[in-house]
Amino acid sequence: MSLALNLLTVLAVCAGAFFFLAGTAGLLRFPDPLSRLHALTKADNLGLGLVVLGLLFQVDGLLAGLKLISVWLLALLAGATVTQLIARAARPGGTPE
Amino acid sequence: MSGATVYGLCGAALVGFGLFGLIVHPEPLRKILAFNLIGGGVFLLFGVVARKGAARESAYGRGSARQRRRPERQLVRPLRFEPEEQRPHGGLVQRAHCRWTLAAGARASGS
Amino acid sequence: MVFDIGLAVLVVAVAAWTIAARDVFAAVVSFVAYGLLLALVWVRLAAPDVALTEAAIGGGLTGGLLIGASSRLRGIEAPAANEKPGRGPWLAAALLCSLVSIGLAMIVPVLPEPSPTLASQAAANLAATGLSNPVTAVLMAYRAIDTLLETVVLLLALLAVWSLAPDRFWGGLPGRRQNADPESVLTFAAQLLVPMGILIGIHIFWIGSVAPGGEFQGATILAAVWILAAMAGLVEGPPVSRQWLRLMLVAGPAVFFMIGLAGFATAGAFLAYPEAHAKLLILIIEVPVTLSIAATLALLLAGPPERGPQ
Amino acid sequence: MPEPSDRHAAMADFLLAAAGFVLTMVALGLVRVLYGPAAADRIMSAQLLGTGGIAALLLLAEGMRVPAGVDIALILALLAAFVSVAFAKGAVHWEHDGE
Repeated sequence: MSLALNLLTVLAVCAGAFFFLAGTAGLLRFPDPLSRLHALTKADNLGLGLVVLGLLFQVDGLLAGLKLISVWLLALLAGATVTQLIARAARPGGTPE
Repeated sequence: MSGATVYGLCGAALVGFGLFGLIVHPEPLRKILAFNLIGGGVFLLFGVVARKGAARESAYGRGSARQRRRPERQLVRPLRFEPEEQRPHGGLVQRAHCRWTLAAGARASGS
Repeated sequence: MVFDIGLAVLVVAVAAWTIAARDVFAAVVSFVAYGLLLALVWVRLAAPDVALTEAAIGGGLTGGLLIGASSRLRGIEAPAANEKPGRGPWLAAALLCSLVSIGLAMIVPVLPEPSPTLASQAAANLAATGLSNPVTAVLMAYRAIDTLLETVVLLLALLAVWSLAPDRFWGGLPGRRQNADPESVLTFAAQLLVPMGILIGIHIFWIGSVAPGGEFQGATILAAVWILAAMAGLVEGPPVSRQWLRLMLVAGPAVFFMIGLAGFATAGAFLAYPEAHAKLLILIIEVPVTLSIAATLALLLAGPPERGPQ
Repeated sequence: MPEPSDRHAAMADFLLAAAGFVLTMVALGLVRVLYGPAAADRIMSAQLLGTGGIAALLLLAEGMRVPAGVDIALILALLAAFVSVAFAKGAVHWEHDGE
């Protein structure tokens, strides 16, 4: 039982780490700001999401699990807002609001 | 060399960089940033001293991760629990004169 | 161990970049990164209380404060930027700072191990405070005088900021007008973030008695949430002349001070608590102190009054 | 069949290694802060550092058995939102009414 949970954790965390790798590669390699933004959101949403998912198999207690999930939700919300603001500013002639 | 020592060296380097920035940057905001770097480094040095006061075995880092039974008491707080001192006055909250080893961490936590 | 070395190198690299960056904006961004990495270092040093504070104040609040300051100071700083030191002083400074660093680094490995500590005493007297987090016990009982003075210092800092306001705006609204579009995504996000943030702030405040957390940390979160709501145009700061606002600002230090004075009668010393009621008294102090600190920090971030009272 | 304590130790080591990996990736992303060129790029890499830092912190805290790690991560996530918004607004000031 615990072995299976650990295995799931390892899988999910590895997948999350992969998305961080992808996000960084995109941030460094993509030519223009908008496509870099696209790469960044993958790392944000999926990378952290999968790490949180992996750690959920390890927590004991409902509150700790809820907190973990809210960490991800907060990061999602922040990421979505900021990418919108950046994208509008990065667009030629765009204004932030 | 323990993990705490590594961070102690890190703190020493931070103090140096911060001091350098404080001297060479003419802009006030850059000076404030540099000053904050010094502060971070000094606190880190204090934290390392406190950590050395708390470390039980030399097995810092890897060793502590190897202990399974949630060693919360020893791991989370840099405190040693030895019944060597008995409480002086029973009636009042003893306002112990915490020396800077403990106060360093606590000050950072409060300010 | 490898992890520790990597993290330490990363912290130093980010710090070096904060110093070396050409424009102030990049320096502020990397300073926030530095705060976040330091929080990780404190976790590694088994000091989650400090990590929590570093995350809240070092990274978050200071970052917001600095970014505001950098956009205000841009005009003023431009002339100062031309006063860069020449090569000679630059080298002398580099030499001096290397010597300081090397000196400190030589001390680190020869620190006594284990170093003298009062931790066992702090732990032994913990039961009398009714708290189970020794750090909170240090802040609220053993060294309560420091915490009291800190709340006063914050208040004085706010007065200093307010005193920068021009006469015609005195008593007016703090900070600049935020030009926020009520239809924008920021407004939507803020509407979700604000209730969540208030909940987290109260949670962090409340668990301070048993786990890392406490009034400063909770208050920081509440202040950040208020500023976020202001940036999104959801709230407009009260004019600084409002009576209730000023009462809120001084309530924390005042209650703290009065309970401290009462300590003379009930427990024989300033800021001493009778053991039976220690936890209750600490809680009575902490609630107004949290509100006062939150209001003070938020107003510090908002800046001096820049618009007349409406 | 390995002892349970060994397995947990292996898990702790794995989580620590994963935290190190994520942190390395994010540190590489920080190179964008150095090169910019636009303020938008800087905010992006700060954003990536925030998310990666939170992920590394969660992994580290679980590996070291520090229960307060989740609370620290919560604060970081909330304040990362706050700082990113402040950065995004500040950067706009920089690019539009500056230079």
